[in-house]
Amino acid sequence: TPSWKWTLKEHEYARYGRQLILPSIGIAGQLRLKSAAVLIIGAGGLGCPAAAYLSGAGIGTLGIVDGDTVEESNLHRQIAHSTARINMKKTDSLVQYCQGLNPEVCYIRHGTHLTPQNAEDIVSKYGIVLDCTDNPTSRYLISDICVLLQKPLVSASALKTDGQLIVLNNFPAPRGKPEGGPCYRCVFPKPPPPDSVTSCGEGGILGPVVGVMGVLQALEAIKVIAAGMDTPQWGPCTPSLLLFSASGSTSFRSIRMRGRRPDCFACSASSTLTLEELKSGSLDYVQFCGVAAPINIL
Amino acid sequence: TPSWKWTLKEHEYARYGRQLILPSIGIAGQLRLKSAAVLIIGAGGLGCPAAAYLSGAGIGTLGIVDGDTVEESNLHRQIAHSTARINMKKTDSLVQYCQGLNPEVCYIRHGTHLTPQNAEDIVSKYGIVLDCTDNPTSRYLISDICVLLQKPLVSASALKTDGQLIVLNNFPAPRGKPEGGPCYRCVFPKPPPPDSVTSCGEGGILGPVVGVMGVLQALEAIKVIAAGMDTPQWGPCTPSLLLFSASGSTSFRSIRMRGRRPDCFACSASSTLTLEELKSGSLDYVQFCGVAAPINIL
Amino acid sequence: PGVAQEVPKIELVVEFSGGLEMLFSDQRRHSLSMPATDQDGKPVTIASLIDHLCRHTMRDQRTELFVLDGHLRPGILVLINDADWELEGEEAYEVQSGDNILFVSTLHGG
Amino acid sequence: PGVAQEVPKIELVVEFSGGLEMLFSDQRRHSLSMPATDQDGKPVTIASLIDHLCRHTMRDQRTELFVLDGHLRPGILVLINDADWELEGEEAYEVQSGDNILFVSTLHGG
Ligand SMILES: [Zn+2]
Ligand SMILES: [Zn+2]
Repeated sequence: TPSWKWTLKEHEYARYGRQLILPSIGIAGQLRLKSAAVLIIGAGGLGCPAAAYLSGAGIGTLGIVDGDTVEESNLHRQIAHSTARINMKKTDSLVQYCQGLNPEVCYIRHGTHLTPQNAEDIVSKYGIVLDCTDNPTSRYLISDICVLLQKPLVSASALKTDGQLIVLNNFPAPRGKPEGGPCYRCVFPKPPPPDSVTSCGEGGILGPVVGVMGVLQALEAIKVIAAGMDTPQWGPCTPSLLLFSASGSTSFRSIRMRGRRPDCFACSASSTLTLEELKSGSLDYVQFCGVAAPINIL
Repeated sequence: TPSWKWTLKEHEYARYGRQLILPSIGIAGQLRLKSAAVLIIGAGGLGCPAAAYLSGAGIGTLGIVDGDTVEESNLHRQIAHSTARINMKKTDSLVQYCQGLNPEVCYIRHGTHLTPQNAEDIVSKYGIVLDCTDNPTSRYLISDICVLLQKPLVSASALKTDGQLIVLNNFPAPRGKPEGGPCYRCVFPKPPPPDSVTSCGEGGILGPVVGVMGVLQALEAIKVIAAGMDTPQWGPCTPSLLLFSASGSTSFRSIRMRGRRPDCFACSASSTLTLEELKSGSLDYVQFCGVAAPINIL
Repeated sequence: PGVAQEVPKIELVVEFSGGLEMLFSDQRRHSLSMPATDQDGKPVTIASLIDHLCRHTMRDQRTELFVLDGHLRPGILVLINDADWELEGEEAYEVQSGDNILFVSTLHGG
Repeated sequence: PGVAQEVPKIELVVEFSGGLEMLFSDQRRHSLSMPATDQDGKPVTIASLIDHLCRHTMRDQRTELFVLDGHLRPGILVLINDADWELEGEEAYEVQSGDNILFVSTLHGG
C-alpha cells in the first residue's frame, strides 16, 4: 500500500483540524472516518441531521436510501431539504445539501425504498448502517440484513416529544456468538400490533426532538468508526437504550439492555434466516408487521 | 385587532401540520411562534442548528448576530454554511440557508459582534435570546443585557466531547424579585481565570456534540414561546443545568440549580447596573474576563 | 365497622413513556402504594403489577394497547430501575418497595 | 509496630467534567474512601474534600486550575447529588457516606 494513502492532505488538516486534535479522534480516527462507508436509510427528520454531521466529519463514502420526494410538510424538521426542492427526490435533495457542505465526500444515491430484494446489494457496500426510517416494517428488514451481513446498526426513532436511540449488532459477531450485540429482534421479538402503531403515528413530531436523535446517530456512528472497526480490539459493548423526552422538563435517560437473545429469530445459533430466503420474499415483513404501507405521517 | 391576524394561512397548515397537532403546540402555540422574535447571537456550531430548527418551526422574526466570516475549519460542525460560502459573512451565509428552508420567516442580519454599545439597540427588538457564542466575555455581556431588558436567555456551550445547557432569566421577573430565574452571574459570579479558559479552548470540538446542544437550544426556545410568554400563567420555572458528555458512553445529566442570588451584581435588588452604565463602556467585560480577544479556536 | 386488617404495602414509582402515558391520564409518573402480596398471598410480581395497573390506574378503555392475551403487548419494554427486565427475570420479577418501573412503548417515527 | 487506630471512613463518588478530568489522570469517575473526620476531628466538608483531592487524587501540577486563594477557582460548579451546592450550604456542607460530588468546569465553546 503506498504510504500517501494513509496520510491526510493539507486542506484536510484545515477542514478537520478542530476534531483532529481531540484525543478520541486524532489522525488515526480521521483516517478511519475517511476510509469508512456509511449507509443512511431514510432521508427524513433523522436522516437529514445525521447526514449533515457525517458529511461534515469527512466520512469517505456516504450512501443515502429513500424513495420519497420532498414535501412542504417535511420542512419544519427535515432541515437539509429546502422550499425550492419540494417535489425533488429526497436523495437528490439531501446529496445536493451535503455536497455543498463537504465536496470531499463520495455520495451515493439509492433513490428507492429498501426492500427484501435490494437490501443485500445496497447494504453490502457499506461498513455501518443508520436506521432513519419511520415504520416497523423497515426496522425489522434493516435489522435482519445487518445481522446477515454483520454490520453494526445505529437505530433511532422519534414521535411527538419523545425519542429513542440504540446501537444494535455492536459489535457484529457471527450469529450465535453471545459476545455480539443484540439485534432489533432481540429487543423486540414480536412487532407491535398495527393498531398501536397507527394510533401513535398520528401524533405528530416536534422538529428539534427528531433533530436531536438524528445528530446523536451521527455521533454514535463517528464514535464507533473512529475507535476502529478495523482493529482487533473492537469487541463486546454493553448495549444501552437512550430515552429522550421533551415533555415537561427536557430529560434523557439511559437504560441497560439485554445481550443477544439465545433464541433470536435472526441472530441466534438456531436461526435459519439466510440471504437467499430474505431475497426470495418468503419473509413477508409487511404482513409480519401488519402494516400495509409506511407510516408516512412522519 | 383584525381577526385574520390570529389565524393561520392554508399553506401554513401544510408546512407546520406535523407540529401543530401536538397538544403542546396547537394553533395557539403556532401563532405564538409566528408572532415571536428570537435573537441568535453567534452563527457558529451552536447557532447553525439552532437557527435551522427555529426557522423550520416558523418563528416570525429571526435575528442573527455575528461579525465573522465562514472559514473552512468551521464546516465540520457549522452545518448551515457551505464550501462555496467560505469568506462570506456568517450572518449572510446562515440567512441564505434559512431563507431556502423557510422563506416565511423574517430574517434580520446583525453583521457585527455584540458590544456594550450596540447591545441594547439589537437585543431590545427581540423577545428571547440564544447565547451561541464561544467566549466568557460575551456570556457576561449577553446575560447583563438580558437582565436589563428582561429577556429569557437560552445559553449553551460545548467543548471537546462535552456540552452544557441552561435557560437563564426564566421567567425574567424585574430585578430583585426572587421568583425570577437566575442569570449567568447568579450561577457564575466571577469569571474563570483566563489561563483556565485558554487551556480548555485549545481542546477542539466534535461536530455532533455542539450540534446536539444547538438543537436543544432551539427546542427550549420553542417550548418557552409555545407555552406562552405572553400569558399571565408564565411564571417561576425550576432552573436546571443539562450536562452532556460523549466521552465513553454517551450520557446526559440534569442538575437542579439555585435561584437568583440575593447579592447578584446584575439581577438583585441591590444591583446598580443600568443600561446607561453598560452602554458607556465603564464595565470593561474584556478586562473583567481577562481575555483580550474572543477564543476563536471554536 | 370491624377493625381493618393491616395489609403491608409497598411504595413504587411507575412511569410511562413513548405514548403509553395517554392510557394513564396523560401522566408520566405515578407514585403507587399497593398491597405487598396479591389475593393469593404471593409477593407482587411484574405480572401482578400489570394487572393492578389495568384495574386501578388505567383511565382509558383501550386496554389492548397495554395488555394482549394476558401479557404485555409486543412493542412495550419494561425497565426495572433503569435496566431491561430481561436482566431481572421478566414477568416473574418480585417487585421491591422503592422500585422504579418504567413502561416504554417503542417509537417508529423518523 | 503499634496497633493501628481504627479511623471511620466514608465512601464517596467524586466526578469531574468539563475538562477538569484532565487534572485527575483523565479519569472522570473516582470512587473514594477517606477518613470521616479531618485532622482536627471535624466532619469532612466540601472544603476539606477539595483539600483532600488536591493532596491525594490530583496528578497534575497545575493546582491553580482547581483551587485559587484557598477556594475553588471561579468557573467551577460543585454539584452534590445532582443539585447545585448553593442549595446545600456550599463549602460548609458536611459530606455524607454515599454522596455523589460532581465538579464541573464551565465550557465556553460554541
Ligand atoms: Zn437478535
Ligand atoms: Zn443574577
